[in-house]
Amino acid sequence: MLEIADLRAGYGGTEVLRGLSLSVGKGEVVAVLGSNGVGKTTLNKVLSGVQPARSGSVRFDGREILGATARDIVASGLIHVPEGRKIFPNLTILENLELGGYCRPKRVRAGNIEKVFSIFPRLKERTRQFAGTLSGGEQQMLAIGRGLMSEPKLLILDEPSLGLSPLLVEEMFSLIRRLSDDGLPIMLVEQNVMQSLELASRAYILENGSVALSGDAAELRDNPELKRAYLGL
Amino acid sequence: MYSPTIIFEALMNGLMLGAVYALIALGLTLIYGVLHIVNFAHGALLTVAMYLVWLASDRFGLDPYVAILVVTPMMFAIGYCLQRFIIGPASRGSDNGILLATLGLSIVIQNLLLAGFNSDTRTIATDYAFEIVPLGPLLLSLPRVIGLGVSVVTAVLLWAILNRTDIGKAIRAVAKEKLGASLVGINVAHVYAMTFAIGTACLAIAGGLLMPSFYVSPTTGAAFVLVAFTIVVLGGMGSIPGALIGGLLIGVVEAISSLFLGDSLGQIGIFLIFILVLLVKPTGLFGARA
Amino acid sequence: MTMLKAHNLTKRFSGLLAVDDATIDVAEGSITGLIGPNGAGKTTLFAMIAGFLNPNAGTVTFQNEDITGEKPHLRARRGLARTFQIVQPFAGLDVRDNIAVGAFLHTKDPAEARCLATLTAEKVGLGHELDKLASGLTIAGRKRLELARALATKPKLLLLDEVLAGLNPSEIRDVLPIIRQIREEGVTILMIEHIMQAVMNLCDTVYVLSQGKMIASGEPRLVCTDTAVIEAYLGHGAAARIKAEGAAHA
Amino acid sequence: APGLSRAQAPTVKIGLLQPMTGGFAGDGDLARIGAEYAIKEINDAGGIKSLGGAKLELLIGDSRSNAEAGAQATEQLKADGAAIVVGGFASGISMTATQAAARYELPFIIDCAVSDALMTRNLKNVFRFNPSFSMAADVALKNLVTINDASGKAAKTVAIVHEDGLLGSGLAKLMQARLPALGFEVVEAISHPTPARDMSNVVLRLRSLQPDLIIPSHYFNEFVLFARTLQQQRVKPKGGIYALFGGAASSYRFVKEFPEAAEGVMDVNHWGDPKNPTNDKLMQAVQAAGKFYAYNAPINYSVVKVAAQALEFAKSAESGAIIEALQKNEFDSGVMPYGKSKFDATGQNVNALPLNTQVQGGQIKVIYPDQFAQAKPKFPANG
Amino acid sequence: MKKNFEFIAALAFLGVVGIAAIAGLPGNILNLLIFMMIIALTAQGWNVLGGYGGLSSFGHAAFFGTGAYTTTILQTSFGINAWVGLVCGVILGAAVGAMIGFLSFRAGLKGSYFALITLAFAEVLRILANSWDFTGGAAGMLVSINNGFAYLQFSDRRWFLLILIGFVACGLLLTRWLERSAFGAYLIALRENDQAAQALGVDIFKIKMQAITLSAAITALAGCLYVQNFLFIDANVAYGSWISIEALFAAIVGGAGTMLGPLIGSVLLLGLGEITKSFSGGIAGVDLVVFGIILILCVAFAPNGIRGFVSDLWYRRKSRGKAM
Ligand SMILES: Nc1ncnc2c1ncn2[C@@H]1O[C@H](COP(=O)(O)OP(=O)(O)OP(=O)(O)O)[C@@H](O)[C@H]1O
Ligand SMILES: Nc1ncnc2c1ncn2[C@@H]1O[C@H](COP(=O)(O)OP(=O)(O)OP(=O)(O)O)[C@@H](O)[C@H]1O
Ligand SMILES: CC(C)C[C@H](N)C(=O)O
Ligand SMILES: [Mg+2]
Ligand SMILES: [Mg+2]
Repeated sequence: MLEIADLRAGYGGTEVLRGLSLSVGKGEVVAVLGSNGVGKTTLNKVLSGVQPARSGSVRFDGREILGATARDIVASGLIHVPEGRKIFPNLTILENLELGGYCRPKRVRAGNIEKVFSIFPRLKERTRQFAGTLSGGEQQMLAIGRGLMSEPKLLILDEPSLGLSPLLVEEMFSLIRRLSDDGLPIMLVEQNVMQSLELASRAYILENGSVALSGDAAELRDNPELKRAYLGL
Repeated sequence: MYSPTIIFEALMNGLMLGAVYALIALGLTLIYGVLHIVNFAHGALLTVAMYLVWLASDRFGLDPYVAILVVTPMMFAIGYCLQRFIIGPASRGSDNGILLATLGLSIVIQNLLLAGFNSDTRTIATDYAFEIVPLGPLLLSLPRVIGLGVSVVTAVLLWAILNRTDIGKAIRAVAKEKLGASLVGINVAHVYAMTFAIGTACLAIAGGLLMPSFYVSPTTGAAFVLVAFTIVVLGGMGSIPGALIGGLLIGVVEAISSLFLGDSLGQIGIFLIFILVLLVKPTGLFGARA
Repeated sequence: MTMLKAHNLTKRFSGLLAVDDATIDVAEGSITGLIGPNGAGKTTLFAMIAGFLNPNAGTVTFQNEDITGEKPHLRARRGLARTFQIVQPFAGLDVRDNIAVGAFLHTKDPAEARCLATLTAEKVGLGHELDKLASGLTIAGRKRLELARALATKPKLLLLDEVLAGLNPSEIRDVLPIIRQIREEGVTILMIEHIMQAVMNLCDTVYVLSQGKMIASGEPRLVCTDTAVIEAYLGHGAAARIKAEGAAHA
Repeated sequence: APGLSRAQAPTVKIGLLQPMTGGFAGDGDLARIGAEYAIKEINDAGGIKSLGGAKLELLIGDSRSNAEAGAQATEQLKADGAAIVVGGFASGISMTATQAAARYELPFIIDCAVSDALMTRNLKNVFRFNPSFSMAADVALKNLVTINDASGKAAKTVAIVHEDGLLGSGLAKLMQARLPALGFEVVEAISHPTPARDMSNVVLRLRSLQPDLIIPSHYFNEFVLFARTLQQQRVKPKGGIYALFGGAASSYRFVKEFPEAAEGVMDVNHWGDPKNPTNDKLMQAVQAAGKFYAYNAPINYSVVKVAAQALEFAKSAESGAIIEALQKNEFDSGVMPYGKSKFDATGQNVNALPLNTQVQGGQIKVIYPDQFAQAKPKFPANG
Repeated sequence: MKKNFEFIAALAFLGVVGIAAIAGLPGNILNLLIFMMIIALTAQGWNVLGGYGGLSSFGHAAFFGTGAYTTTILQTSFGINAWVGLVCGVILGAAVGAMIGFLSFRAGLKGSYFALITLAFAEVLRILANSWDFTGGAAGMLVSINNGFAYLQFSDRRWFLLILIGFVACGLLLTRWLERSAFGAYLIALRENDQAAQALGVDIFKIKMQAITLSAAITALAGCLYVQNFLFIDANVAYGSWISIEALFAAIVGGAGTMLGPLIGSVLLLGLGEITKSFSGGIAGVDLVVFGIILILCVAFAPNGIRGFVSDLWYRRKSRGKAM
């Protein structure tokens, strides 16, 4: 589905991604882990076309998308739900969702909105509320809902559990599982290492701008090196 | 001191002139709402619009009101290109950058007009410029009555565009959340340019409404800029209904205070209101929720 | 002795009752936790304690002085420092200068302030990034910066709003001793946190806020077994995990 | 060889300070046409004879329609070697520009700025070719009384409408002081800013005051706006409009573009002697340049002529000598109806004289004083 | 270290200008330099508030004009000595600054709101000055010509330029102090993030008040000196928006919030204006078109002002040097 090879990117004088390669297959949940500032968000931004790369290749659904515009990438179905939600605070929930389908024909919009509402009934209750007044958890739901409006073929979630209460974190992970059970491939970037590894089929550990460790999620969970480095155990 | 008729007439005059102010402020407030910066080139662009209307009338014999139909798309295109190819790239979104870029642009535009048209004032003579609509004892100038009508319609249209269409929603979205907008496939640079374009297109309408009773010279637009800013603040930065109501209000304030204080000192009324609003309710009458 | 008494605080945002008659007491020398669901009003409560918002009702008492209407900077001078959940670095300044702004509270000498800033940075693990612009720091770096800046004001009471959010487990493990160390040096701490592992590890007392109301308080382990807290906040999975961990530790 | 010596005939530079950009640029344009015409005439006639046939070269300084740039442009003219500067146009600009010239004792002849204050500063390098405010007011009032008396005192009440700058405010003060003694009641003096966005409130006030006569004073655009608004609001004072330095009332542009609004308007203003054939030629030159004739052209034509004569008398391009020449001699006044120009101790041309014009049948006709008059006044204009 | 170098370089530049002036420069160059220094001083004033404090004012004319009118009125209507007039002008300008600051900061205005309210205050003052009698109304006021040090007028304008250079150097000294002091740190902190600054014990209201007062005082000083040079003032010159714009332009183009920015900016802008004047080719306006285009190019390629541009270049060269 997604094939990244030898990707390099950075800001100004500093290189953040230094030859990173990874892949996500059909129907998979792939966790991408790594300490703060290792470049996970940067990777996501490069994938979604809002941050230029320096070299490398990104193939999505059989097409090279490196260098394509954000719009084309969204149109092709690679959807990125960003870190920090980035919903439109001055628009209502409904309008947020409508804009989620900006790149899709208008006639499918109503149907898609219904789908999102069936996943997040809580959003349906307050379609006219301004998104900025939602609680953190609701905002995260809206962000994902908005992503679903673009009819993703692959969903990238950047720290969806950040700042959520334990209860909501749990809800979030079960939601991700549900989406994946429906056949949607997901690339999950998380700090919540343990729960992510429980959910994912495979995982990549980034270090220094490239993949340091990768493999089957269950195996990684038991990897002593990982435990020491990333779980603080 | 004045008869009620005169006061009432001043009021009506204020309303009608205020409507044209509102139209100029509409563009400004729209641009402010997205770019978050006061567009100093707005006055110069108004002048451009007025010249285009004048050209259409002088060279092609178009009635100024008909010319609006031609000039609006032109101004739209000009606005689009300016933001997309000059202001945007030059300022890279920084506040100071936009400020200087628009200031620089206004210098360029004003002096290009001067070089192209020299400084002679141009006017359009129409049959109806001196028509009046008698309303009881009131004599309302026909062009101004038309101005009022067109301004209100334009404001409503604009409001509908912003609230009912995808591009309108995209404009509002981009105003607050650029990254989020890119990630749903909105081309931010395009939306910026569209906003600027729509704001600039409003000036075409304002220009068309002004020309039958006003004149244009390379510096004409400048006289309207400060009032337009006042209206934008009064109405609440970024608010469409605010710009309309603020415009009407400022028109009335100007009319009444110049009736009583004289035109020179009367201008103070505008600024005092401006200061008062800023001090007491800086978000303006229709300011966006915090 | 009770260092901070925030009693019966209420805050309304045009229609929305964000904090509803909430009371919290912080004992001197303690680490007190404040947990609760998203949108419960924790940050709002903090803002009232630090003076950034005026409560609609209730009083804030710091070291036995009523400071309810006092401006934030005056509270800071009393020794009440806060960090922000949404980090607020001075983006255009480097790390040292960021922290020095805090240090200027006690010295007007630039050299001394800078020196203190360097020391503080080292304490929170930013020693090697002193010359980096704050805007170039990662989230973890910024959280540390928040902490360092607050520390540089030499506070008596430190309010920490989710300083651990966004850090991975090993980073959290690195920060915990720093917080403990701060307490050892005589600073009382009140912290908002969703990372239960940290709350359980650090706090002497926990308060639970839900929909603006204080629904429970007490020793962390006890609070976590409270059904209302589990319903509103923890969820059964987390509760079970905490219980299991507790058992493992025991 | 003679050819060579001719080529090497020295040139003398005359600075023309005018607003070439900004709000008054139209005036600057006309002034330049007049000045260039004069320069050409002089050079074609063999240059400055007392300086060995020195040719004149015109340096143009752009005052950008503001006082400060005016001063800077004057400095620049000096630096570029101007021996004498003429122009200034607006009173405010002339104020700072002459001040700047004073530093170098650079002779400066003001073309048409009227403020009295300009000549009260004891600057010995500064001369004014045109009539001052109070001189013009004298003429204006005298003529007004004559006309009004002849009509059986048709006008009793007067409203003054003026711009709030140096030009208009000065006029208002003067008129308010002197009209009552002449039997007129000043019902109101209304000021407005330049540029003005709207005149309807001014006109509304006039409508409620119902004056017999309106005395306006402002620059071109405002006059046009004012006259059009009067027309639109159907305000027609019985006596009509009697402008004092009313920007547009003495401009063919206004007359041609708004014949209806212009008809009957009287003005006391700078104006070329209609009986002087050169004036007609100037008018043609202006038309050939695609412009409309107004006073800036004849007055700058004439002031350059005066400057040239001063050089002729001075026999030198030295500041001191030129100033002395200007102080001591009488000059031909070009196409202006001043007779012999003579500068008094303050530097004012004592013989300067404005003309009283009226728009009649789409033409600007001189109606007073009699020796220049082309037509009889029609008064009351709307009687 | 580098700041020191900059400071010394700037002083050296001013020194060279001064020496060149004494050695003899043509009048128009002298005039240009005088004007550059006046604008530099105005911009230095603006920079304290707008550059370091991040409170961009569009109405510094309010201070400039107050300084100018005060000293003019004192001299012409009360026969007071020019130097005393200057001190009073500065004090009154600072007072106007404090008043505007008090009102706007208490209302919590910042960003474009602050920019617009300052603009409005300046306009109100302009309209009033244009209609009041004691400011000479629309006719403006003239300072009578009296040469001599006591009158702060010089038949030889080199002296005036030297005095101006002295003031600009003081401005530099002041900025240098600002960059190192606690006050400066607080000012910058509230520019970057006023919430965070408050949390760290910064009395942001007080700091803003001090900043606007200082800023207004410097700009008022420039206004006083302006009058001593032009000897004429009217409402449009004193309170017109051109001076506000020029102050902000010079500071931002040079580099807002930097010690050298205002000086670099004013030298560059006015110098550029002078140079482009020769481009007109006989068509009015063409020179200003060129000026405007160069300005836009400046914005495009030196987004942090010329001072920022130079340091970027410097940085880039250094880092490239390291890489190789
Ligand atoms: N806009 C930017 N300009 C300069 N440097 C940046 C920018 N954004 C990120 N960086 C730097 O790039 C590096 C990678 O950042 P990134 O946000 O991709 O990390 P991350 O892995 O997502 O971290 P986190 O877990 O904190 O979200 C960091 O060192 C960060 O400081
Ligand atoms: N300035 C404000 N205006 C209006 N509503 C506000 C404002 N600040 C907070 N709120 C609302 O008050 C409620 C409490 O917010 P608060 O930030 O205190 O929650 P919290 O407990 O800190 O949540 P989280 O754990 O997600 O940070 C929320 O519903 C929020 O939307
Ligand atoms: C209309 C003109 C006679 C005005 C004159 N030049 C002045 O400004 O003083
Ligand atoms: Mg990240
Ligand atoms: Mg919170």
